[in-house]
Amino acid sequence: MQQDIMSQGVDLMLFGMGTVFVFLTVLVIATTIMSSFVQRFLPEAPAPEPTAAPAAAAPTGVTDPKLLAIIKAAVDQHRAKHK
Amino acid sequence: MQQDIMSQGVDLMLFGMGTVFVFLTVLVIATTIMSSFVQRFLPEAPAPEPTAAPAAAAPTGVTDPKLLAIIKAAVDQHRAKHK
Amino acid sequence: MQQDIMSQGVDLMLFGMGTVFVFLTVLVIATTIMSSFVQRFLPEAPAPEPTAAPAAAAPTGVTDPKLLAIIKAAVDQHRAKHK
Amino acid sequence: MESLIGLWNDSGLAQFTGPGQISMILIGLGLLYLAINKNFEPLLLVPIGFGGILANIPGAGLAYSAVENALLSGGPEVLSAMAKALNLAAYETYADIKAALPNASAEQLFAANQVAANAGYDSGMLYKFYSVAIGSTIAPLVIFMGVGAMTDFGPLLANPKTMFLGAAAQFGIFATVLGAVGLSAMGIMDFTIADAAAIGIIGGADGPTAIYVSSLLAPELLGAIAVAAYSYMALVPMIQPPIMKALTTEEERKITMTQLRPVSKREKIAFPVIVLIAVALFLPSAAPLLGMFCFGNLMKECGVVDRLSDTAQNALINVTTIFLGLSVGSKLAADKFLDPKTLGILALGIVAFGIGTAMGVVMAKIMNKFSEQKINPLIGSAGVSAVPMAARVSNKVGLEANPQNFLLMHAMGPNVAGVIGSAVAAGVMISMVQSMGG
Amino acid sequence: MESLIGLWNDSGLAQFTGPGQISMILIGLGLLYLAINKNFEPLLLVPIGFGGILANIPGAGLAYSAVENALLSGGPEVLSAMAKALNLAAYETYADIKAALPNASAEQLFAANQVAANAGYDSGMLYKFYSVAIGSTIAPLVIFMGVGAMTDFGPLLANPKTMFLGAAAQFGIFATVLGAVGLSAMGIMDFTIADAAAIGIIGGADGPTAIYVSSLLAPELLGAIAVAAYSYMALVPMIQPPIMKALTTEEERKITMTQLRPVSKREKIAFPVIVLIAVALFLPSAAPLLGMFCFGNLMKECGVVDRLSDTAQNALINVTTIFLGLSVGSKLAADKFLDPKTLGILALGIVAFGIGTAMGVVMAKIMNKFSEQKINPLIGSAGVSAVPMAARVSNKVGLEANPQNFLLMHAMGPNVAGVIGSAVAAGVMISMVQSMGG
Amino acid sequence: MESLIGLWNDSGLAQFTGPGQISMILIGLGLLYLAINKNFEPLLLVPIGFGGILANIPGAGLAYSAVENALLSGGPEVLSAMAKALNLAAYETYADIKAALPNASAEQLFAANQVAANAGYDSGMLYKFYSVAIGSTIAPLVIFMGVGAMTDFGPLLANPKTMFLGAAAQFGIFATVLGAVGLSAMGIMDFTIADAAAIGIIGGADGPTAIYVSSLLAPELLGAIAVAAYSYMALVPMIQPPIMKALTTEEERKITMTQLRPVSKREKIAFPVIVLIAVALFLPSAAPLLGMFCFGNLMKECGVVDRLSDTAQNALINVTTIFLGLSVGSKLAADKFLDPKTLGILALGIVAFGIGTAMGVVMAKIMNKFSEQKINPLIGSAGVSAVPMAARVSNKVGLEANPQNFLLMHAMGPNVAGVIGSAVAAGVMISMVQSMGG
Ligand code: NA
Ligand code: NA
Ligand code: NA
Repeated sequence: MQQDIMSQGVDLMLFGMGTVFVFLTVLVIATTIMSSFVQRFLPEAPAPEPTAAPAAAAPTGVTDPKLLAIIKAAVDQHRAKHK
Repeated sequence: MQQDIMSQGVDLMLFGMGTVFVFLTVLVIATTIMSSFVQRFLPEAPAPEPTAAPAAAAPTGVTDPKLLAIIKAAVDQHRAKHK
Repeated sequence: MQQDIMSQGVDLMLFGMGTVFVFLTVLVIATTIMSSFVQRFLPEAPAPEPTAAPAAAAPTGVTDPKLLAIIKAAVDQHRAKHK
Repeated sequence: MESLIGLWNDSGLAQFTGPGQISMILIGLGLLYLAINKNFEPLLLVPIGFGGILANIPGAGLAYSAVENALLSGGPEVLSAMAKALNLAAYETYADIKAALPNASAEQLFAANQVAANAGYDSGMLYKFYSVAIGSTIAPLVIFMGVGAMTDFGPLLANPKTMFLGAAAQFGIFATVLGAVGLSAMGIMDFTIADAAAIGIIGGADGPTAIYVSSLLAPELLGAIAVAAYSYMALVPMIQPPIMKALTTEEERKITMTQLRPVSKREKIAFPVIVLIAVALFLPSAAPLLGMFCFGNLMKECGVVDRLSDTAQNALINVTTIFLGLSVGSKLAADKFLDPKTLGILALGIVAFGIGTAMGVVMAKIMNKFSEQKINPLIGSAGVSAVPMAARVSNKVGLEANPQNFLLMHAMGPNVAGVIGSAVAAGVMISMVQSMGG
Repeated sequence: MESLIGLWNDSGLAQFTGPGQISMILIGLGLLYLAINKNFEPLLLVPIGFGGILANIPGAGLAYSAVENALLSGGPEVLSAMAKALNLAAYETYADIKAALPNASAEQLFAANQVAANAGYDSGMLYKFYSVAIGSTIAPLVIFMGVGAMTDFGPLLANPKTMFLGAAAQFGIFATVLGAVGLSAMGIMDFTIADAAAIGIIGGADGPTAIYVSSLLAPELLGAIAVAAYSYMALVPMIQPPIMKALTTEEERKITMTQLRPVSKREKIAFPVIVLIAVALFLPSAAPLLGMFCFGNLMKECGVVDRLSDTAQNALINVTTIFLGLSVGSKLAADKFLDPKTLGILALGIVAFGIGTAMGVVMAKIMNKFSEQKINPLIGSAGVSAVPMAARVSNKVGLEANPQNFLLMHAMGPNVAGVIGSAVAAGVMISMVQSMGG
Repeated sequence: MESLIGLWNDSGLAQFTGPGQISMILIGLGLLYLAINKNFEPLLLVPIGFGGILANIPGAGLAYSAVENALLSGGPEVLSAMAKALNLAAYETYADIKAALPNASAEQLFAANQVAANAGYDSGMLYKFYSVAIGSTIAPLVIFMGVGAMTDFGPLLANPKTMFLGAAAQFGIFATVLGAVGLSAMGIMDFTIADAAAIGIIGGADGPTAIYVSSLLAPELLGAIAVAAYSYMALVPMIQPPIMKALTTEEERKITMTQLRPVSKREKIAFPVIVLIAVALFLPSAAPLLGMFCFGNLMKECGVVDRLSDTAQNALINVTTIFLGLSVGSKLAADKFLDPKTLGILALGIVAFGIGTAMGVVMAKIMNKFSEQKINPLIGSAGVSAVPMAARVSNKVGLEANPQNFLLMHAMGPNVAGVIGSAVAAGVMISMVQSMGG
């Protein structure tokens, strides 16, 4: 039984680690092929945000850029009229 | 059995379509009566929005009109002070 | 049985009311001790809002102060440049 | 052609079984009217009223279990199989079998359900909602968690001794229990001790607590109890002021209270933990109610799980309220609601509110006898809970006597103490009644 | 070493049972493509397509019950115990036992489940989702409540007689029922009357209604019916215009309609209550669907429970949609979907849409014969439901004929009437088919 | 008077069964302290800590099933009926019967539940939460869907070979399995192979995966495993830096990485579909976890179901987190948690984190030997998952060596690859252990 559980553990490690590597290798290959296919045959304007953290941030400040743009436009327009 | 399922289908069509028409006729009558009753005895300021689609739109741009109004007011006030 | 249910009711009242008072008395004492302990040994800047109703208000107008501040800043900056 | 006859037999008009269901539909419409036009606790009474109407649609069986639906619509062979499943030697109509259901053992109920399933009968929609939401006791507890996440204990912490007002007002509960067993002892009504306890909890003026207790002790009275509890909570601005004025002098009503001290965040975080520990030490039977309440409050105050607190206060409590309300409505089925007991419940419920209000005020006057720092007895009435309505009533009556005297915040202390107080009372009653074999 | 073999045996490649699962995975990918790139009802078809792929992962058993998983993977002793639980005297393969499951009594199913539990088998994830969401009938009803809370009956109340258009368009449902039983009678297909009714409901052009009806009458066809219903709803802009143009003259398409009168809040509150009362009096079998729909609409219009209405329109309907979609996907398992019946369903479904569209237009022309106030027959096609797509199609075709003629609001009336109409049809069919012993 | 005695007997003080429950309440308070004051994964540890306290309230039985509650409180006739239901010929105390429960067949458990129901006992609140949320395996899967909807695979797609770092870090899982069976083989602990696998998964540094695996393989260890997993995830900023620095030279830590290329929307949509297909072909046992994860990610990226994606990331994941946390807390009942095994789990868990970290770093160094484009080995440690904490740690340690070198985005690749890697490991272990008869 002691031998048994040890060998079960070794089995688990060998086959488990093997599967993880094989599976992720498959993914690396498939992803690389997919990416070159998409980049060659289905090009599109690249996503503007190359970086984003996978965290659920509260939507604070989301309106700021838009807001600032609108205000800037309003003020610019106003300034133009004054000139 | 073949006769049977056909006659069941015909039954379903006759009684089904009949019920749909009877039920919606009842609704037309009841609604018309209710509407004249409400318009006569329980008048109220009519709802301001006579048109709205039953769709669940994402609340995009909701703040824009308010926003623009506020900015317009701010800029107007600012211009008034400059004159 | 009639006697029985009456005495059950009286039991319920006596023990029930007793428990309510004992429990809340314990809470009064524990809370008082906790509060003086916190005030003496763990002082902190007092919460700015000493009053708030336990109601769930819809978050209306939340952006207004921020919005107004931004607009004010924009207009001020604009005015400064004009001088 | 028999389908045509079947369709007519299926239609509502052919199936109205006496005036009961029509009356209940009218009562449901009345509840909707009160909720929508008079603003009577609409968040609960709109779903309850609507659910009540749905429950009484003749022939739809929305509020019945699969077994009840099989008994109502089933042919003689279904009835006979059902009687066999329940070990009934003799029966005459389906009503005899139905009467045997409440006393059936778990094995018999299981067999009866299998008979219904084999005959193709299913439970009604509202019955399913009830089983999941209330039968499991989950929905009232989740609502209580949300209420905890909306409650600010600051005013109570600033003046802890107002907790005694919240304790005193619970006398309304127990006086009503006594009233209910009195009516039973006099032979006027036929309430068991469990019924009496469930009726008394109306005096707690707290909806989820009332639903929780009656779902455990007297599920067949749940509809009437919930309707009474929410209706009287809406009527607090009419019920309380005369009692408050009758028990206080003009001078007492004019008493000004000093502004409450600010309470620190740490005290607010510590409070729900203290309540939890006190529950663990002294009152395990109140652990589900007060545990969920304190958990909600801790989520709100601790400041590190705002996502969860927001959800508990919004999406989760709203979803639960919809299904809780419809489920309560399922208990407004005519054969369950139209009973002399309902009148007794309505009468006892308002007595409970009145006595609770009175005892809160009296307790404040007693405390003033022993304390330097006077409290305005008008805040005593807020001890019944009915958050935040009762506190607003204290404030309003106080302003009538002294236009400079704002009692709202002072009344919030006993107000939230009353929530804890009635949860404690609920725990004691559940524990004692179950040990009485009720 | 046997674990290594076990791992290989577990892997998908070793378990693909013929080309069925691969085909279904390709179909699932196709649905995802249509939903994402062609915007085919993505809210439903993304979860359905994804669920369909998950359901066909060989060896994962996500769409199977514990009993089915035990039959698929179990050794001979499990099979023998299962056969005994189902009172099967003789069996050869697991397929024989599986074939006996649909006819098993409640007792036998219970015993079979205990055999599976004792052998350590559990139901797959999608099977659990299906049981809770659709098997209970709760999810389509909750979605219908949310749709009610999003629906504005104003245009219908401003011109109630457009309800007749919504009624006429339901002929698509019943003509399809007739077509389905005709195919059966001719021996081309093998549909029961229950199957025929469930297929017909595709013509209702209303997703939750179609899922509700087929879950009750023909659960094994649910996958194909739901896919057909949502796909054809997305195709409405292609299916309807040729039919509309063929049945109308240029002159008719140019008919201008006067602007709708404003409708008061009180009328909007009264309408769902009136529908509910009409259901109670005449059509208890439609009570679950129309009850929940009216409840949602009343929450929206009454104005005092906006918290609940918002939740019904957002968090609750979104959560339900996710699980409803995955659950429908579980019915795309190859052995259930790859069947000649599916082709019949797809063919009949498009006929249903076409006939419904035609009858709506024809009804409008008939009404114009008898009425002073002419209506543009193009709004008749909106009576099939497919809210709000069909109303937009009416508007678009109308603008082609007369660039000043905005029909959108006029078409919303029959559009929402069509939702009520197909819920009525659903109620009638469920009631009649069940009394036919279907 | 016996009610008074009953009330005292009911009170917590009379029922504390030794110091176990007090210790567990203190541990629960400790978890709350760490969560609130030290910001240790508060979204999970606040509910877990609070649930742990609730589970240990003496006499409340919140974490026990109806059968366990009947055994704890029941009189001799309940015990005797229960023993009969479980086919126990002889027993001395309730503990003997309780010990027989885990080995009971489905039929015996059903009979025991009927005995408990007939005697009026019900399952505790937390036990119900656990059954619905974790016993069904639904809650961890729903959380995983939400995590998928929050995950951006852009950095991984820009540099796919960093997936190997996520693979290497999973060695922490399997080394720990070996450690656990080693302790068993040496007779120090008494872990089965299923226990060992569940403990190993702590090294996956992913909460929902750990809960999912232990609920299937070792439910009685779930409390300790979840507490260890979340605590060590919070401790990542303390555990990882020394290991990272020990295994790298100053030069290596200064390696600058070129900015990642922008990744198109189409690639991001295709990625979850590719993972899904790979799962279907090679790893059906990981289908539930990776299926839900990819479904969430596809909803996020496809851009046509934003309503659903928002709900999956907010309302749905928050509601699920609340009940998941309380359910995990139910496994902190003293008689289940206070066991030498818990110490073993805590010790093995930190070893798992350490080995995973080390292997990630070493793998990066190996890859640098074979590749032109050097990677900074500090991003290898992010392969353990603990998203996004581990990636931030990589960034921070990198900045210490070279203030111009921002590694955050580069570390996000292995970070999210680690999530996939541990889900794969989970699938393999569940499949292998179940075929080993564990
Ligand atoms: Na109260
Ligand atoms: Na329709
Ligand atoms: Na991981």
